[in-house]
Amino acid sequence: GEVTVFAAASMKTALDEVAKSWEEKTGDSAHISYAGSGALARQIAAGAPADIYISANPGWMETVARTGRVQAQEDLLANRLVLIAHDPQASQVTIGPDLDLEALLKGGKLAMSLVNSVPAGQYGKAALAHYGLWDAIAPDVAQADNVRATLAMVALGAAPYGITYATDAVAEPRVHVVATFPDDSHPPIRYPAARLTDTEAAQSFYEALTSPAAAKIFEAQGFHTLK
Amino acid sequence: MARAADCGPDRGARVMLEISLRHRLSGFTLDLALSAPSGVTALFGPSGAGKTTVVNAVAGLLRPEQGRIAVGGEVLLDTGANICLPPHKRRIGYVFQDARLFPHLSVRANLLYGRRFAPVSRDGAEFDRVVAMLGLEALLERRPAALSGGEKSRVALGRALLCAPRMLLMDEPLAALDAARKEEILPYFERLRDEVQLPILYVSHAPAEVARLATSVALIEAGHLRGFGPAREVLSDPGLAPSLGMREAGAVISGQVAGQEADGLARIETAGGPVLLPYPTGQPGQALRLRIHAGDVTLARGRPEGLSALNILPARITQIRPAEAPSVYVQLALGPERLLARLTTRSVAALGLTEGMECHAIIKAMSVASEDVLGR
Amino acid sequence: MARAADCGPDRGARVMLEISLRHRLSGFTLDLALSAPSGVTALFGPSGAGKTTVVNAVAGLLRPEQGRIAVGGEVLLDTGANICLPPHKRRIGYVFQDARLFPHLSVRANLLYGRRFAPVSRDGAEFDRVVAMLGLEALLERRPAALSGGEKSRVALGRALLCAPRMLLMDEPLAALDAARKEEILPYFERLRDEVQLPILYVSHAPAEVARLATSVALIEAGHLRGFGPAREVLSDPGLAPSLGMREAGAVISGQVAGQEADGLARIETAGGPVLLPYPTGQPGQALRLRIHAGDVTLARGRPEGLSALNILPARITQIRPAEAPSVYVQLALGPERLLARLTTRSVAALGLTEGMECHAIIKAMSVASEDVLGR
Amino acid sequence: MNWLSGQDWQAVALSLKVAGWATALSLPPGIFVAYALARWRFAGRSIVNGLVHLPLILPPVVTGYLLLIGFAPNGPIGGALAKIGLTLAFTWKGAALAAGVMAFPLMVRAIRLAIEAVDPKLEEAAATLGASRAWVFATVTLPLIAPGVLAGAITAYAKAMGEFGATITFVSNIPGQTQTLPLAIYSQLQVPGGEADAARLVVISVTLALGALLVSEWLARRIAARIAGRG
Amino acid sequence: MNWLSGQDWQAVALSLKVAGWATALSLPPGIFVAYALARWRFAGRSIVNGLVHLPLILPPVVTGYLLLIGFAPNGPIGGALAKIGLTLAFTWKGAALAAGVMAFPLMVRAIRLAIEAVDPKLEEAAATLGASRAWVFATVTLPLIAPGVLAGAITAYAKAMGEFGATITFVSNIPGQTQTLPLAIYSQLQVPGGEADAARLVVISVTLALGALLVSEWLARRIAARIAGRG
Ligand SMILES: Nc1ncnc2c1ncn2[C@@H]1O[C@H](COP(=O)(O)OP(=O)(O)OP(=O)(O)O)[C@@H](O)[C@H]1O
Ligand SMILES: Nc1ncnc2c1ncn2[C@@H]1O[C@H](COP(=O)(O)OP(=O)(O)OP(=O)(O)O)[C@@H](O)[C@H]1O
Ligand code: MOO
Ligand SMILES: [Mg+2]
Ligand SMILES: [Mg+2]
Repeated sequence: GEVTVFAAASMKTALDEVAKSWEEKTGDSAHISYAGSGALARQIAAGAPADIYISANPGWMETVARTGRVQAQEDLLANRLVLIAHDPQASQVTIGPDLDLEALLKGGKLAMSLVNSVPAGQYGKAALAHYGLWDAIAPDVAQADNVRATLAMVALGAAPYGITYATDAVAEPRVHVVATFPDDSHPPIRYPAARLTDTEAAQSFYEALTSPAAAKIFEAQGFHTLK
Repeated sequence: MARAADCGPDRGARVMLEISLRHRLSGFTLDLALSAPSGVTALFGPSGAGKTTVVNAVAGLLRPEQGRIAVGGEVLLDTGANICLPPHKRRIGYVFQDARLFPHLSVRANLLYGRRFAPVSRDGAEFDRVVAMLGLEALLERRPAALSGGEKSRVALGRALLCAPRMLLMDEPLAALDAARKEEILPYFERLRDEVQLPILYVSHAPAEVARLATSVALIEAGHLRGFGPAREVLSDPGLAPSLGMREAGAVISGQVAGQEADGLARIETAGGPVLLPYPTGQPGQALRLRIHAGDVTLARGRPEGLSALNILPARITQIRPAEAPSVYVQLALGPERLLARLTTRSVAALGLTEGMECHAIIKAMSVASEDVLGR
Repeated sequence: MARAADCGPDRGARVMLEISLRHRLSGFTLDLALSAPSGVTALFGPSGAGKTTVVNAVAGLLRPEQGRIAVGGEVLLDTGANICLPPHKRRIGYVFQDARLFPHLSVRANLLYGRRFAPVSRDGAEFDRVVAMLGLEALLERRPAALSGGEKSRVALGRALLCAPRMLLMDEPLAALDAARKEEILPYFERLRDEVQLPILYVSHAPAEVARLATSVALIEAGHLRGFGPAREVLSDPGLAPSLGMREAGAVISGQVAGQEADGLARIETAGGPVLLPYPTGQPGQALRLRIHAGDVTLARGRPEGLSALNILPARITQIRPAEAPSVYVQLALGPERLLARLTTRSVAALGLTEGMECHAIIKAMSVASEDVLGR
Repeated sequence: MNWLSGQDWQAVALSLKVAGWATALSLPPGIFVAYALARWRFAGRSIVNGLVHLPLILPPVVTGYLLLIGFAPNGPIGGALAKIGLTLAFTWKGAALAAGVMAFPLMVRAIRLAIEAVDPKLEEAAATLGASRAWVFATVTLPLIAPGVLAGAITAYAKAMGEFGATITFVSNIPGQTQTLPLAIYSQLQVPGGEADAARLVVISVTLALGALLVSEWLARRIAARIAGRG
Repeated sequence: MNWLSGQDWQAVALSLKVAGWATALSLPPGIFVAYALARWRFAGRSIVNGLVHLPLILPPVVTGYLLLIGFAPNGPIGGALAKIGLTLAFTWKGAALAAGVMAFPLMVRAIRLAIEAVDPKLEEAAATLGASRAWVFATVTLPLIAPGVLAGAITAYAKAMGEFGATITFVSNIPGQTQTLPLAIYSQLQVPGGEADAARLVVISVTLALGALLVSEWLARRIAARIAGRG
């Protein structure tokens, strides 16, 4: 059988691997469409032939849920937020109300994802606001349209520091994690998954997502599995 | 229509072309009406007089504010009745003042462009004949951009001739051509006029061409008709002569080919007596017209002897009209025909010429150039 | 250069214009050399002969494969020495065969386009004079697209005249104009030639214009020089006459204005005797040239009487050459001047004319049109 | 060739198909609209002109979103089309539609400029020779604007090869079905360290489009040379 | 006006500034490159032609990424520019650069088509009247291609108003500094239920671009009428 998966673009590395091992095991094939969670949610609402939806944002899962197509749904993964630096010599910092981000930036920009729309940006803004840092730093924040672009800015040195998911930082050798945001500084970072059809392949893939083999792959990429 | 009829020539003759136009352009108003019999209607007049504007209206490229145009009885335009045939339904071959060749087509394809729409499918012979007459054989595969000025105008001419039109509009078709080439093309126009009976509206600045071809002549100035009528009347009208250009005033007399003499001279019988011309003019019995420039006519009281001029015709002076000083136009009657002579006032005085007097008109055979022998 | 000199006219006269060209186009090869004295050099020849190509080379718009062009001693092009001045450095006013007006500029701006580059800043009077001569006053604020054919060519002419060039190239500048308008413009060209001493290369199909203006005439056929020399020689050469067109062959004789007679006739002294003309010709003492069409000359053995023709000049027959049958060209000597007459063989036989014989040449005053009186 | 994965090859093939169809299908309406805008004076001319330019003005994502709303299986147009068996959403046909829509203003602009440069006097001349309007268009106007049509088509093709935003929003990013080269490049850029893979795809994309560009330039020059009488 | 937030107004103002500068600054090089491509035969002509088209062919994200590499403060060009005090990355100037680069091929295409339609015989005529090449260009060629230049500029302007991918990748989305209308619209669309806010911005964006379009059409018609002798 075949399965079509709509998944948040930031999951590509891990999910490709999960899909590959599932394909090898079952002989079925998976087509995965990676794009922004929002775009995918709208497409599903518009009738896209997706069997599985994996969102990086619980909000968009609600949009999909309202279509009535969801057969099964659960929070698949969790992630953490980190502060990354371009300079390998950059020293570790402690996230807290006393963090002097402006001093760290030395006039440069803090790279984030869109703080009002892309989940990584929303979480980051919430965390900075939690410590009362947001208002001061807001003018110096450069918002990219997705996490990978945020990462690229720091990797290229266009921005000295950035805020991304831990999973992104893991895979990029040109950035260095200088701090991890405490979990209580922002709403929990969740990746909900939903099964939208009842085909055998869809059920099989949906189950494979929560299999121990998949968990290993996800964790190797820095995700927390929730099961 | 009443207005148009007013200035129609040969009021009895069948009207072939009826034009009545009123159109304003910024700073220029066209307002004229004429109805012409079949044959060539020449539009003559200074630069900017409105000739091209009239022709464009006939072709359907300009829709006048008011007007009526009919060819051979068929109405092409009648603003009153809200009739306006689009250009492609008018079947009118138009030789534009600027050549307007299709730059992306070869000369051959340009020439053949109208063939597809011709109601009768023309045979290849017609194509070959036109190409040969216009000397286009070597150019057929060329593109218009690489043609000389005269070559372009020849192709444009051929293109219009080959579309099998029911009427031809020609806006100075020969202006860019040399005398020899004109000499080859003019007889073809005459054949179209006489044999094919194709109505032709012909714009030209060259009085020689007009005299040779025109059945009717319309003299246009500043958008209005200054004169209109049969060619012979307009061209021998001393009042209109200045408009035609000093060298060019002259009358047209009719004749009939009597035959060719042993030494090669052609003998034409006219109402004024026989006229000898130094080139073949056609079969015996054929009707033709001779255009005699006013400047080429010499007068003598008695019959002169020992002169190289061959044509000495008895005539009677009907009118003496002052022209630009110190010269006069003398109109002569040769039987029913009229001849125009231009003399100095001194000669008129020296010879004591007066109206009603009998005299002799001397015309050199050589001064009637073959281009002044008109096909009928 | 050797080749160019070979066919130069007046080998003694100062060479003003030197042209030697070799250029191949697909199916057409231009290969000619001439060096002309100051004045107007006319290029004459059938459609497609290569006239425009020569003019383009002089303007710098065509770079010939081989060639040398010099004006007044300054070398514009020498492919041997790898010299090729760009067009804008040549300071040559070019009246194109197609008008090539700038469509985005008003007539006024078109006329003034070259002024900025003129080495001497022309005064407004010059502008007004040219505008008046060309009758452009009412058109100054118009755009070229709304002009008639003749209006366009007049603007193009004015534009070239007003750029203060050191040489003029004119490619059939008057072809689209009526006789009256030509009559207004030609004297201006003569003034440019005589007073301003501007060298002019003049392409025309009209022998009358050529005869009137040209100092030298080059007859071009199929890219080669068929004849070249001073205008009077080329135009009275019976061998070249057919190329000029039947009506148009004729000689040019020199004369001097003697004065105006009481009845308005002008008296011109020529080597053959006095000639009377029916219009003003200039101040007493002024040199001028008369062009006499071969067809307009009548011959008589004795001195004829009672004839309206005023000019009866004693002459001697120098040559009788067959022309198109049944006619001959008779070359006459009027003292040192040559005259050409075209007669029928019958007249020659009837009068018993032979070479060397004395006779009288009869020229109607009226048949020498004012356009045939040439400014020097 | 192990230089490109099977999925990459799919993307190349798909891109060529999508860009080709997008260009080919938008050419006739492109010529028609360009002609209407250049030559006709009709009410609503500005509206048509604005509509044509819309995909240029809007962020591509918005265009994609509007297409999604209109052409989704349960959208107004998509529903109607589904009845005749044509599914656009989430298929390569939809990708071609998106690319065509995005490229349309570029095509119309080029063709319109070319039409405006044609001398109406030549069309008049053809009419006097008996040619109907349609025939004049086919035998005079169209050949004369051929270089402009070619320029428009190739610009549209290039744009279609590069279209990303509207495509991913409208038809999603399904490998083998809607994943064109730009989408594949985007996907690669989502993978840490995927730059090298992305670069390979960029090279292919650029090569294909530049190849088409060169061919079209050469064709246009030949046409121009013929018209100038050198051909 | 409470219909638009202050940030929205900022985006409007910024978009106008960015699109205006992008168009104005790319116009002179656009004309130059178009002229060179249309009239000169030089080695590397195809390369230049290809380079010009590159932003059309590449996914905008890639263009933005390449700009980021080149013009980042520590990038090769960005470093040099920083020394003369010009910072492009993360500033509106960078946004203008991105928009200009993306719009450049459209501008060049339009102008080039217009130049190719100019009859060289008119330029020759100007030269015989004494005008140098530069003067001929300024007084004959340029006025004759004005409608094409206008068309190119307005197409570029429309594209600049809508540019998203390259802009956000190169200069990111900094409200008040680099957040142009398309970026604002995009942000809104990423929020569930943000469609209504996005729609408002779309209306503004379309209005602004269509206004410019109408003005340019009107101007172009006036120019054409003058040339046709009706003005
Ligand atoms: N680009 C070209 N390629 C091939 N032949 C050409 C090209 N341009 C001109 N010719 C040919 O060269 C010849 C001379 O052309 P040119 O324009 O000089 O003639 P012309 O004497 O001015 O004729 P006209 O009196 O008709 O204007 C013509 O036969 C023409 O067809
Ligand atoms: N669109 C226009 N707007 C204003 N005036 C115009 C327009 N078109 C032509 N004219 C004027 O109308 C008059 C007649 O033009 P037309 O072309 O009919 O003249 P023509 O008799 O053919 O002259 P030519 O012998 O010079 O070709 C001219 O004065 C011309 O300037
Ligand atoms: O061409 Mo884009 O998708 O506006 O950046
Ligand atoms: Mg006219
Ligand atoms: Mg010529």
